Amino acid sequence: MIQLIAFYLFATIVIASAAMVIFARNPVHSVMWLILAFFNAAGLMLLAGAEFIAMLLVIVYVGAVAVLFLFVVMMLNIDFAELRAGFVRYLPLGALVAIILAAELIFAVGAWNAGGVDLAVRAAPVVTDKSNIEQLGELLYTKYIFLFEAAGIVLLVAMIGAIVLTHRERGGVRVQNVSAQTRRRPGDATRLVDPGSGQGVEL
Amino acid sequence: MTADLALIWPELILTIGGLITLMLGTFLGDRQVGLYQLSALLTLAAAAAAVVALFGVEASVFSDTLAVDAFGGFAKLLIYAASVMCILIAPRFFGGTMRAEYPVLILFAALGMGVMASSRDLMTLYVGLELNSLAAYVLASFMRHDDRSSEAGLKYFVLGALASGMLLYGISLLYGFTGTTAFDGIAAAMGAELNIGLIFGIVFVLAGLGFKISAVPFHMWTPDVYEGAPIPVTTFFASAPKVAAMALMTRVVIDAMGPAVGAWQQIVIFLALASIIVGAVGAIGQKNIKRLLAYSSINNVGFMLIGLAAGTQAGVEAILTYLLVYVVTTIGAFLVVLRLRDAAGNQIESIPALAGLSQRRPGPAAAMAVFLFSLAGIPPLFGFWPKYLVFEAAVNANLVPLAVAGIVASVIGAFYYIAIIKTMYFDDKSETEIPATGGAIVEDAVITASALWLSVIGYLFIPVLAVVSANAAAVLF
Amino acid sequence: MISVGHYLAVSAVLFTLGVLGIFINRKNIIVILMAIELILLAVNINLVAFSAALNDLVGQVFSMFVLTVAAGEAAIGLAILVIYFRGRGTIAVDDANRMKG
Amino acid sequence: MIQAIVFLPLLAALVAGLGQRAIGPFAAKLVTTGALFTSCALSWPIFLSFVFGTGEAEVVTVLHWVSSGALQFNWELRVDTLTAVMLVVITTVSALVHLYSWGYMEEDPDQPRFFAYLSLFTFAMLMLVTANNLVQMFFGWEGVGLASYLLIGFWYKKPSANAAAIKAFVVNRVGDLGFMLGIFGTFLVFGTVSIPEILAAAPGMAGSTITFMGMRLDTMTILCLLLFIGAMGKSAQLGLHTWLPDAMEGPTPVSALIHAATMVTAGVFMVCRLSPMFETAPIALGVVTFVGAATCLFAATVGTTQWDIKRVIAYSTCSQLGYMFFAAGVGAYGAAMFHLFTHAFFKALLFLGAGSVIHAMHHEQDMRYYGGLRKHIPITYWAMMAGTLAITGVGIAGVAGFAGFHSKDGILEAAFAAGGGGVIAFWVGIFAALLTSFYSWRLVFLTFYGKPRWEQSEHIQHAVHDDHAHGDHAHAAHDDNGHGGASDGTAGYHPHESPLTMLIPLILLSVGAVFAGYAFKYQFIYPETGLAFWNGSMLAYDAELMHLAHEVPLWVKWTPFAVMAIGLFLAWNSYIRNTTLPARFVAQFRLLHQFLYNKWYFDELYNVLFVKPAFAIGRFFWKRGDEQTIDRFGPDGAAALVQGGTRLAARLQSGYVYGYAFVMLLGLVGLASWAMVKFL
Amino acid sequence: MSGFPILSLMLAVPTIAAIACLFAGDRTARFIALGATLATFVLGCILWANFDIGGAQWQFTERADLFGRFSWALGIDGMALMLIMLSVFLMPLCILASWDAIKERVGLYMAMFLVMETIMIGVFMAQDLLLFYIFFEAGLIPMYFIIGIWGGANRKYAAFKFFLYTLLGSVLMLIAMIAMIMEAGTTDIPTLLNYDFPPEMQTWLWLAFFASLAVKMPMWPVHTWLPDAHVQAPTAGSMILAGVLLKLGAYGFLRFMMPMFPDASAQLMWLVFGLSMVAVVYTSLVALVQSDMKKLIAYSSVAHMAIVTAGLFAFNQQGIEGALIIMLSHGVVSAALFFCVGVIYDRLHTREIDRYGGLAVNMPAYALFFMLFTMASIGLPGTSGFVGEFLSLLGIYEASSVVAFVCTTGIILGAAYMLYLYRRVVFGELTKDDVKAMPDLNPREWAVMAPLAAVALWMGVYPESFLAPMRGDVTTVVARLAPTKPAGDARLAIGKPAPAKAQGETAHGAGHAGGVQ
Repeated sequence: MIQLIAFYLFATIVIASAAMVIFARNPVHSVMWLILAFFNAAGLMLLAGAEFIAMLLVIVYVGAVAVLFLFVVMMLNIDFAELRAGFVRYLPLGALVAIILAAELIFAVGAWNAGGVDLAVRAAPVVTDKSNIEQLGELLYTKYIFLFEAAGIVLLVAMIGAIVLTHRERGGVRVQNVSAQTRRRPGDATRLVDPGSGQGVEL
Repeated sequence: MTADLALIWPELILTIGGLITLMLGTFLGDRQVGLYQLSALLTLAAAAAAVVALFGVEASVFSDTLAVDAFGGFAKLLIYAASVMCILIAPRFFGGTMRAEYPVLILFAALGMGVMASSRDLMTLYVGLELNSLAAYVLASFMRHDDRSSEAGLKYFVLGALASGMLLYGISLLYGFTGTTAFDGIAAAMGAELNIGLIFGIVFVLAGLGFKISAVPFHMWTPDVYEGAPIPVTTFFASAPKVAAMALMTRVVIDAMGPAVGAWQQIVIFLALASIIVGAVGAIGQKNIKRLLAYSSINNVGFMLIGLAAGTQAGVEAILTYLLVYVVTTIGAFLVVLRLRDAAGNQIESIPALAGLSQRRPGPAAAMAVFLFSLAGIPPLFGFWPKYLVFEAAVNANLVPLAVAGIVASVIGAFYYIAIIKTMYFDDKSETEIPATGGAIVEDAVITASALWLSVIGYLFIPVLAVVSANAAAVLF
Repeated sequence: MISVGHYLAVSAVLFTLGVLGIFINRKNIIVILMAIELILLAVNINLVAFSAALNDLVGQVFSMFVLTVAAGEAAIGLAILVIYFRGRGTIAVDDANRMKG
Repeated sequence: MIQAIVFLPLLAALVAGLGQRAIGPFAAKLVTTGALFTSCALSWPIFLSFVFGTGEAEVVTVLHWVSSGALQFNWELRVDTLTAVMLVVITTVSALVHLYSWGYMEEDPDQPRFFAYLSLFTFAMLMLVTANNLVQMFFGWEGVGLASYLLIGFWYKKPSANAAAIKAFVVNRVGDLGFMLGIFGTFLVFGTVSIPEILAAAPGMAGSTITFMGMRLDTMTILCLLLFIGAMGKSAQLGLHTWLPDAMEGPTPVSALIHAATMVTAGVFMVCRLSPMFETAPIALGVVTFVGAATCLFAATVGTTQWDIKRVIAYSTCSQLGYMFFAAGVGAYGAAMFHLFTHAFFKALLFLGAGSVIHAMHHEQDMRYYGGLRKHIPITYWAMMAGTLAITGVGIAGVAGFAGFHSKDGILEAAFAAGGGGVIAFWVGIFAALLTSFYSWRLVFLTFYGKPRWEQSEHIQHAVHDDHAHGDHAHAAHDDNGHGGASDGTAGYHPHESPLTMLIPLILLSVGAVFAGYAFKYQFIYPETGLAFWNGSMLAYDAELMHLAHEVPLWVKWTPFAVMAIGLFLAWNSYIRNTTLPARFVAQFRLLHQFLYNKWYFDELYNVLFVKPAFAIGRFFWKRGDEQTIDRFGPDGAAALVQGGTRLAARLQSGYVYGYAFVMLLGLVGLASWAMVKFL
Repeated sequence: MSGFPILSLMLAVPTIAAIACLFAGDRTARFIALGATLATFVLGCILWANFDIGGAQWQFTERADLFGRFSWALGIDGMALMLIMLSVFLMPLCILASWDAIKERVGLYMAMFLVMETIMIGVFMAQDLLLFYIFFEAGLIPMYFIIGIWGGANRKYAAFKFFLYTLLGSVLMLIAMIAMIMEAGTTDIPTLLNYDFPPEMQTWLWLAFFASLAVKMPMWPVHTWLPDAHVQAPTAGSMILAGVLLKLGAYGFLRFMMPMFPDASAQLMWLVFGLSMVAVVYTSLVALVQSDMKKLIAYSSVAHMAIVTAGLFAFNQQGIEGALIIMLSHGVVSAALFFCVGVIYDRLHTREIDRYGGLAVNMPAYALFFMLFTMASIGLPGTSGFVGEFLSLLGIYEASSVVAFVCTTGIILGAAYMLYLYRRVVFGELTKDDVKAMPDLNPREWAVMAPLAAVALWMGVYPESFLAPMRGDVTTVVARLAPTKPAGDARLAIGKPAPAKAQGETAHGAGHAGGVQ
């Protein structure tokens, strides 16, 4: 029973805060609502028995991604008052289509209840004598090692990409170049001229 | 596990080569263009060699997540070749400012595409696809000081993320309703029973993949991104990822969804016809040659999808042949575009500026004419042959109305191809000067070679192509 | 008792909200990025729910990959947003239509 | 020999036509005329051999032509009595016309071309008459049409000549349509186009039926009618006659050769050649009779009102052709051929005579401006007189007469003897004979008698002016008088007799016009001698009809002479005795006169019915059909559709990322909805 | 001759010359093109001389499985031989016709014509369905350039219209070909010719082929590209378009549709007849009101081609042989007529009929040739036009008198519009000063006119030269069609001879005895 209450609580808050993410006027608020949504989603996952994923969600999303969002929002220093409010022209139509989509999805997944699949072979059946995190770890480092490494490269690419795009060579920063200093010869800086009288020196 | 490593040499080489190139770039700075370019090219060459060496091996590695087979090999070779071209042409385009990250990203993208083409599991599919996509988003906005480039990156990213959301949702449904992420497991489940959840899964996955191959109506990003991205990147987008995505789609459709023909065939037919028509109709009236080639790619994807709709081995062979010819043609066309600069050295992208090109630059104009006629599928140019194969597959699969509709729509496509030829050959000279630029021996050689190959010479390769593509396609059946 | 169906329904609504967030919003691009995160969250809920129901860990493993990629995507997305902002001085969605037709 | 006769003119035509620059005009004339005289000289022995019964029919194959499946035909030259008759007619008249043209065309700069055309024509005509199969006949048929076209349009700078030339060709083509369909049908029925084979098989086909254009018809009737349509076109029978009067735009020698003596008789020749076929189709014969009689009457009525001397003779020709046809229609093929034979001489004579008059009157052709020429050009006058006597059929029944007398009487008697429709034809023929006499004498009286009425003629005025301008002071006084309206009506103009080259043909033809009838009547129309002469080359007569024709009541034999006399009197009364009579007559019967003068309004009718609609429909098809329907809804419409699609696509591609996302979502929802509908 | 790949050589010569022309200077290009086309013509003559009339149906066959799925299979029968001869005969004349008229981008121009030649003779030589299609379609490209680059003011529209119109038609044929290959399992044309496709399949295959070939012909109502293409094309382009390219459609009818789909052909014969009848009358009337010379001749081509289609579908020896002769004749004559237009166009740069008049005065030789070709066009016996029209109309009559009647009216209208044209251009008073200044034919123009004239006459006087090689092939087609051929509408019923007129009994006998000889 408590589970049911918890589920509905989490579910309601997730959906409500997700809606607020979209509809909030201020992006900072959106981020906050997003964080709330993540927390509650983590709750849902806990209910489903996926402790590690739930923790990951909080750590990665709330701790990193959401903060990153917040950071960027702040960094860009956008004048939010200037941001135009309102939605696209075809909001009613769009909303209608979205509702249809949601209805269809719910209807479709409802099919699962009619009769779930009964698998003869599970790729990675859950065993009861190990913790969730232990089992996941085992899977990741054995069966899905290739994907795990590939995911690492995905992150690498993301890193390279982010740097490549945003890294700026700071112009105007004076850096001491020792070898240049020592290589410097008098001839580079001084000039001997012999001006004729009345002609002056060209400066 | 260790034995499996021996079968993924191409991936390993790419990863290591990518990292080495990255290091070179980091420590030597952006000045050593030649060096890290060479490193990247060597990497790709080595990877290609590894693919060739692995021909004939048919294995499923890493707990059935990755396939090592001729189909993947064929796609990878094409992908690597296209990547080589995109690396080769880049320095000239970027001038002195090319950065080491460009080849690195291409290498990792190629890695991701190779994974896509070889995936046998939804997870592999997803990771490979995202590896490619992330690199692609960055590449699209690579000229970060150019408004159009960043806008292209933005659009590509937002829509790409939406598409991968759809794909993921579909994948989750497939997983949920079949209980597995492996292609053969899914196929087995689909063969047993088909319910609405699975159907939705199929729809969502096809929509997500449809974005990658830019099939209508998931094509909207294509013209804008092609226009905004730097030309070498556009060349890349138009070639290698098309191969990877098409190969992936083929694998998913044939391997994973094979038994559920009724569920996907009509979707694919719809995507095919919509792509052919919208690709053709949208291209008319375009003033920017990159945009036009974007629509052309949409159009051509439609034809490939006809082969897919057939769902037969012949259809897959047709797709593979089509991909090869298409890649050669597209790269050739982009190379020609790349060779055209006005007197101030600015890249020429506007079609009206090409007016009378045949009189000023007969060589590039003739090559372009060959590429365009080939894209339009007019014999005796070799572009006709894959189209023929595709339609043959469709007719053999009793999809005659589809074939008829497709081929009639192809006439609309011909309209805009010949319109450019008209501009180049019939119109009076435009005011834009397009002086001849020398020195690009590699580019010119590639243009010449591909133009010659696409003229009648290509037909001599049909027997070879047939054997290769048949071997590759047989893997899926 | 909570069934998978409940989870799936929540996820479906979340997914729809995410999609809606992408195309009805014309204020700023950041919200779009957040909407994408919502979509991925929906997928994750799906995967976890199925995983639990099937008594199969693959879903959770997949979910981890999704999380990983989502983080990468967020980074790239924000990077693109930053350079876009540098170029244009705005992040209004309405302004991103230099290329069309 | 026959090859020489036929191909010499062709050779001459080629030499003269293509080599004129090399050999010069004189040589060109010499070559063509020489060739024709040679041909002529070679033809007469053949003809005479048949006359004396020693001639043998033969067929000479020249070259293989076409073989396609069962259809085989060669270039062949057939010589038999019928051909021989035509040979002499053609070569003789042609040779004389060539000679005549030396004088008549003296001043024309394009003489080699003219002579080349004439020779070419002769060649084509010879090919026609020597044809042993229908296709070669058609070759000649069209060949003479071409030559006729070229010669009518010889003065190509004159718009009227060009129009007339085209009209001649196109109207003839209408006839050819029938001819061609006839050949097709004949081949379909008989499996051959060889004339002897067809004729042999024709009786076997009598009574058979065939479907033509959805109608079930008697085979032989329809075939003969189709072929006869061809004959109508070439021989200017009523309905397809309109080109002949216009054809007078050509030089007069051409009129004599083509539009009087030879080409226009091709239709008659064809009917006679195919007489066994026509005999199996009584209905077709009835039509031939009827059309012939109608033409005969029609042309004669129109002829009475025309002022142009050549047009009068042209209508006269038309009318005489009518005689020939109704002769053929009643089965008197011999009579038809006889009339053809004599007509060739006297009609050529009349035309050449008219040409001589025109030559003398400086190309004035309007008889209203003639008058009193008798004394100025006596030889021409006498020649014309001979021709007129011949055409009006002056002669004494049972004794002798001019050429036309024998042949025309032969026709009328045969028509009367044939009974039935023939009797009607007979009466029509009698009436036409009256009219013939009237207009022929009218021509003579207007031209040669009375006072000169020359001064109103522009041509004469030009001529006088020219003389003046050339400084011929001797005529200066007359010139002044002319302008002031000379009392003698000559305007100071002195017609000169034509040169010898023109007169010799006139004289020779006069001989023919006078004696041809009497000389050959036994061969052509007399029962026993006739059959022997024709020797199976055509169905000369029903033997019985032949006898009957000679045993008609006496009044039948005398009526033609009587009506001739009446016609002569009427003409004399109107144009010599009381010259105001015609004007009063016209005033009284204005409508009738207008109707006749305007040739029964055939040209106007055809203009309204065919020519104008053809252009209007053509324009309609072009503008409304091709441009505003086919192109508009076809290629241009498709292009517009595609352009519309392009605009729509461009609008969808708005550049807004949310728009793109929306389209993707729509696609997704659409596909999902489709899947739901399909799988539930 | 056996074993030597003369057909491949014939294809190679112009191809190599084309490449050479691309890189040659203007003057050199002209001579290369002339030399190559003449060489090909000589090869064609050798081919003709060595062709064994009455021998094997397919001669000079070559086969090389170069392409895996289909072969480099060449071979000719008599029909193809004649059409190849037509092509190689016209080509040098086309080059000569454009000798002076083309001043820009000569090398490209000559290359395009040489490529065109390769493609045209390739179409007639191909013994493999796909090879045929490739050649068939490839013709679009050079023609597109020829019209588009060297054409008149509205050349771009015309080039597009030409290209897309014909492309749209031919792609449908491709689908049908694929289905045929699938059904029969071979691309070999001789084998396909004897393959019996299921009747219900034949119908749609036939319609697909028809869509393509009818456009190429062109048949009403898909003819509207032709006037535009002709009007805009340069003289030599029109010559080759009218001379050879239009024949591709009819060739396709005869080579593919009729022998391969006999049931459908018989079933849909009325469609062809109907369209042909409309075309003859319709386009002839349209031709009558044209004020542009080339347009007029273009419309006349449509009318002539309509007689070809009707003749072909007569399904009998005469109809088909006649149609073939019309094709050859029209190839020569219409090319000649277009050249006639070109000659004066080169002098005055207008095709408006009203701008001319009285040319007979200052251009007598021209007038003579023009007259000859005009007469050949309207089918005067003794010229090439007659033999073809006569035979095919005769064949049509066997099938249907109504169709024959309607088509024969074309000869009336044909005479009307051609003579009307001739009159307005050549006859009349020579009044216009610029027209007066036009010189008569120069030697180069003579060199083009004279062979055309000679062939037009040769074909009219002794068509056996041309009929003989094709006879066997036509017989084969007719035999193939015989089982499905509908009875003609004549339905001759032999009745009893009507009782002869009493009076004529004896004379009949006499007459017949004589008549038979």
